Amino acid sequence: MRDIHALLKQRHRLGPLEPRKGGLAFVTVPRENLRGLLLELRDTHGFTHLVLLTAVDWMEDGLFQLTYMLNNRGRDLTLGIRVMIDREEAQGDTIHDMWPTAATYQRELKEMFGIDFPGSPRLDEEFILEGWTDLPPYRRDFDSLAYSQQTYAERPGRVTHDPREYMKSKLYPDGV
Amino acid sequence: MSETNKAKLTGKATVREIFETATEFEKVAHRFYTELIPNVSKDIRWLVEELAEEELEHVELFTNLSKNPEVDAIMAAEIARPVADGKFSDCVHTPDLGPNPDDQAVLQYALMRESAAMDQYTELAQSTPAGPLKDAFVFLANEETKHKAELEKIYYETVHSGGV
Amino acid sequence: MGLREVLTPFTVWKHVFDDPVTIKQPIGRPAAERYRGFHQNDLDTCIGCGTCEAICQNGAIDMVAVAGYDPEKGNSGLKPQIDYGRCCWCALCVDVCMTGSLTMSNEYTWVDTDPDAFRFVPGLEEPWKDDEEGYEREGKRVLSGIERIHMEEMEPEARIGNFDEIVAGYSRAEAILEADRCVECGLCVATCPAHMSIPDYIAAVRDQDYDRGLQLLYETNPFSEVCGRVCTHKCEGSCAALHEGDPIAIRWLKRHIIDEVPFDRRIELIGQPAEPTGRKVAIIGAGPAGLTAAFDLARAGHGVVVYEALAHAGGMMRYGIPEYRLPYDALDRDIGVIEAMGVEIRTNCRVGRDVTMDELRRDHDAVVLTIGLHMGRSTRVPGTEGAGVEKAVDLLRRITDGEKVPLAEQIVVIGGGNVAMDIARSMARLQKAEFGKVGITLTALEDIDHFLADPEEVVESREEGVKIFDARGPQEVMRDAEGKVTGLRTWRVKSIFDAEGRFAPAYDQSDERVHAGSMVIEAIGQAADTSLLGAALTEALEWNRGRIKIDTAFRTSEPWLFAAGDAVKGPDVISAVADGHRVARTVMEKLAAREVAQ
Amino acid sequence: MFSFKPDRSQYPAPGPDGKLQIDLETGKYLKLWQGPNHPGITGNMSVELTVCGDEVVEGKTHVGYLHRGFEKLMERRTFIQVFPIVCRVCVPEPDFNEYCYAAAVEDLAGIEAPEYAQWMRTLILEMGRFNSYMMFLGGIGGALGLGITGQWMTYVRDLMLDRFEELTGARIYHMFILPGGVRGHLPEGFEGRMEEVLDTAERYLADIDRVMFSNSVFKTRTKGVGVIDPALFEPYGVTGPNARAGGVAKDLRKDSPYLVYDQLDFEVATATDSDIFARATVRRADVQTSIDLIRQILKKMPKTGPAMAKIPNVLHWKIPRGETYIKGECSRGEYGYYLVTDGTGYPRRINVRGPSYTHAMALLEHLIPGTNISDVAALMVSLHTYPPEIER
Repeated sequence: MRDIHALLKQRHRLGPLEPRKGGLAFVTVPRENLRGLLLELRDTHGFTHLVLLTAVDWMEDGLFQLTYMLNNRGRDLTLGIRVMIDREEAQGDTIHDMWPTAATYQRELKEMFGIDFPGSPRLDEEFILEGWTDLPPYRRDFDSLAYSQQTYAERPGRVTHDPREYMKSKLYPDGV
Repeated sequence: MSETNKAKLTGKATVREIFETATEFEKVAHRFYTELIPNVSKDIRWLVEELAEEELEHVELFTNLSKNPEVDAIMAAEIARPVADGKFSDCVHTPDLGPNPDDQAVLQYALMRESAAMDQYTELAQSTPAGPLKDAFVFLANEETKHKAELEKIYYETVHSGGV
Repeated sequence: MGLREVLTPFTVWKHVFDDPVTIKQPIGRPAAERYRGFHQNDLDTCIGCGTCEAICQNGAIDMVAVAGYDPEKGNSGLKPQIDYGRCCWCALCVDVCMTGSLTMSNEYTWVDTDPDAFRFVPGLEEPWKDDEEGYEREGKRVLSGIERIHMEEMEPEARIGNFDEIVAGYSRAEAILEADRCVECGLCVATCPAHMSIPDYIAAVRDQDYDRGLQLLYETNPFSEVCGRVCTHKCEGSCAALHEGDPIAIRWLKRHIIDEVPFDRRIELIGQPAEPTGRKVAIIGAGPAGLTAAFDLARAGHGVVVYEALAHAGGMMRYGIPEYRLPYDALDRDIGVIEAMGVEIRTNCRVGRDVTMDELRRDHDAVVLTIGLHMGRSTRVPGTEGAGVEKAVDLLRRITDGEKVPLAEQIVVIGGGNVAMDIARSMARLQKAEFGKVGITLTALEDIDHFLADPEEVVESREEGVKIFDARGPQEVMRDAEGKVTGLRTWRVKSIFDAEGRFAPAYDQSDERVHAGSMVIEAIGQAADTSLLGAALTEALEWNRGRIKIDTAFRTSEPWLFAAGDAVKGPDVISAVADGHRVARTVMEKLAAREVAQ
Repeated sequence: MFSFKPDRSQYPAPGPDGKLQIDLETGKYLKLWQGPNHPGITGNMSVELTVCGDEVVEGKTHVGYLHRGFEKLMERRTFIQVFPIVCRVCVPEPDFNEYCYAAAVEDLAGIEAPEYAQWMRTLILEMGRFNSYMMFLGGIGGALGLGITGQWMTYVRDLMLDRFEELTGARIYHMFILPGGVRGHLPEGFEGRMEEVLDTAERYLADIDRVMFSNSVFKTRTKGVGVIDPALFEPYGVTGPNARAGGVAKDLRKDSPYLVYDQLDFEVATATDSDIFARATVRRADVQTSIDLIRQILKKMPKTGPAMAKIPNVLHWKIPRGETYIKGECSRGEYGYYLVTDGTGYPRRINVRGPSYTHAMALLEHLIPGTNISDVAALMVSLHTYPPEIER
């Protein structure tokens, strides 16, 4: 993996290689360099298998991380490629022409995170959710607990006690 | 050698002798504790007051017994003199605990006294013929045993404390 | 397509005569032995720590009160109630259970038309509550740590010749690991006399937020240097972790926090006291109760003067506890913070000699009496009068003052409490320095399992060469013709308490022993020296079985006088701290209500 | 060999770009929903078919019927609290979720599961694979009207569930593979009872060979049908038996050995035709591999040893910032967990990579046009898809 990283580092402005166990490593690349990097990895370095494409919401930093996981089966190498994009104007570049199956991932990212991939087929068709009008639910600012509390009724009659507070109320109610 | 000590050698005593010694034992103790109350510091006065009160009950018990014709009828009878009698009889004398005894001194004296009384009454309870007097000794034996246990607890709490 | 391919499938017609493989009565089919079915809970073992509730990712567990189970030391009395509409049968609650009381039956079929029937407290009346089969975790608890992180201590050989502190204190890495074991149930808080926020300050250690940790400590205790070292740590005796492993080292973690925050930073974090109120309070005795009260009162803006008879503040923390357990500079830091709050401590000022109670009463809005127990008790067995017999508290005080104390090559100590251990180990150090070897015999009424001293004190004493003879009742201090002490004669104690737990020592007089030694030290108990009150005040005050009578708010029968600490309550530093807070609160309520009589 | 030759004489004329202009108003096209409740569908999903005559001209996969937002739920749970819910992502083969999640947590937390646990995990995964194949072999017969295979395979699967029950304490959601190791050891006499199950399984599988794989109807309806051009494997992310049936021996147990697979002897079964029949035979061979592996594991695994590594107190387990991807070869292909941590006590993001995500979406939609309506069920089942791993 280090050899490939050394080779591509300058050309595609790669960040430092972050190796993990086995043949797994992660690297960050600027959005403009993503396409060129993917093409070269796929066509020249045997990373023909798109394992997954997903996003991570770094809400505090105002960023989405797109993770493109590529695999070279022959050398047992897996590379996680990170692209950081602006969270407000969330937009990525479609790669469905390189891997048709990427269209599914991009459709999901649009629906669940609100990340746009202009040009990706059937991007706006409902995928998993039907008639969803709230925030894209996999964004960190969508509160699933609040949603569930608003949407579903709790069964009545439940009450619990914190052991520490309960003991205080029974054994030393005025604090001494 | 006092009369009682002489009699001790015989191994026998009349009920009257025993009865009088016991009555005196309780009276002396009551008087001693009562007189001690003003001489001890207020912080230990509770102890002396409690002891005086207990002894008073016993004095009253003997006073009532002496008026009982059934008891009077056996006064001349002879019974075995208890082994503990010597120690018991010594307690008839007013002790010298000094002008301002502290709690530990009072407790140690009281414990010694209760111990003697317990032994004495326990034996008497066995040797006295059935009747109100025997009942009284049984009662007293139990009382003194309880008192002794109570005093030992107080002793432990008072003296063996604060050792952390 | 060959004929064979058409006919072969028909060979399976052979199964037509097979017995059916289905079960006729699926309801009632017994499940496997370790099947995770409805829960079982041994209610007598369950301590209501709520760890099961904390781990449940479904929110299926509520901690509820159950008739017949009341809160007590180390047990909240609460029991888990499980809502089977939510339970996913993962059994994490079983795995995390601190006592092992919670298990599962292998019962999984149950029909009921009432949905609320499926929400109940396991262990009460389900038909399977005593079934043997069902899921139990294999082996010991693995979801939280069992073993305490080792505390580095000086080896016996290294520590015996000096008074250097023995316990090293945790490093950050060690403290984090130890703090990690805490499950934050909070059962310990009720046990702590000062009700310190134990789980919260342990969390601060985990989070490496020592500033927060220090603030939490000071909310309930201005003596964390002291309590972090010598607290009787009863909290650890109610720790949920002790049921299957070591209790959390709460005391060491407290010390770790205070170790990590420099002195100046402590004062910064606590902040300045409130604006002066103009009210004045006198406190008699600069021990833990008095100084805690002083701290609280000063924080509230009241003027506080503490009168201390001895040369330094600290009371028994300084004059009773040896330096190897509590170095003086650690104590000085705790006191320094209190002084920084504006508390004036007048040392070498004995009330009754240098200033009278009447003067204190006249010059202050309230007087708080926190004089402790500084008078040693004697067994008063024959021979205790005269030279060669000492009282432990007197010796400890003189050692602290740097005096040369009487010493002998062979010493007998009477007593099985911490004071006895303190004097035995202190004298052992002096012997080692003077004679090059230790010669201490310690006798106690109690048998070794019922020693009042902390177990680690017993262990460390033995490590340092103290010979312990337990269950020995002192009968006489033996003296030779010249009156010199030659030893202590003892009888074996057959039993120390009667059936009702009352002190009633029974001796086996045939088992007599003389413990040789030319010095005997008595460490059996202490009393308060109340002579400072004077005859009139002693007479005016109400007493309760030898102690100044106080109410639950630490008021004496005199409206201007309050009392707290060992002299009225006891028995340890942390209790004195708790009392100090309480008496300060009462005084402040009085001051606020302007009820304090001049 | 039959092959489907649609009669396109009555079709509306294609548009200027050569593509079909599907207009339902013309009455020439019909929308047909296969699923979400249909015997010819795998689980709760549906395929929206547009048919012309008996030819399907377009197919769209619809999922979401089971969506519970697992990945989101995991973000709200502590690392230990995620453990009970991961298995629920996949009913027929839940253990891969447990393994991948546990291994991902271990990787980021720097924990090594003990050797015994590694063997036990491998055993559990092979038992799960076996069961998953039981559902496939029953399902593929069912999709073609061969009901008996479903009954037999359900029975054999049930016997294996009995072994799961006695080993893990549960039949379906085992919740046995904890981060740090596994929850327990083999029960007494487990090997013998397992052998009985494997014996029974082999007898029933022999019957399956006769009743299904040697069956002329089955062969006729599956050979040459639903062919996946191996050139599509990479663009469509095809893994597992679907790829192996096309001659590509993709198997992570060999390609990227995990757990104790490097200590086990086995061959990767492949076929060449890449049609429904080939995919079924590859899986049939794979069941045998699993049976052999279970026997091997029970023979080779250590008899004792700790089941769990020392893990931090799970009630406040925090994991430093980092990310990892743990994968394994499940019965349907590459299964993986992408775990991102941010230093708190909760996962920042967990993404479940299930093989059905690519197989049942882009690939299926690509394969469906031009098939006969009656072949759709067999085609779908032959891809062996489990919808929950698509919608999670």
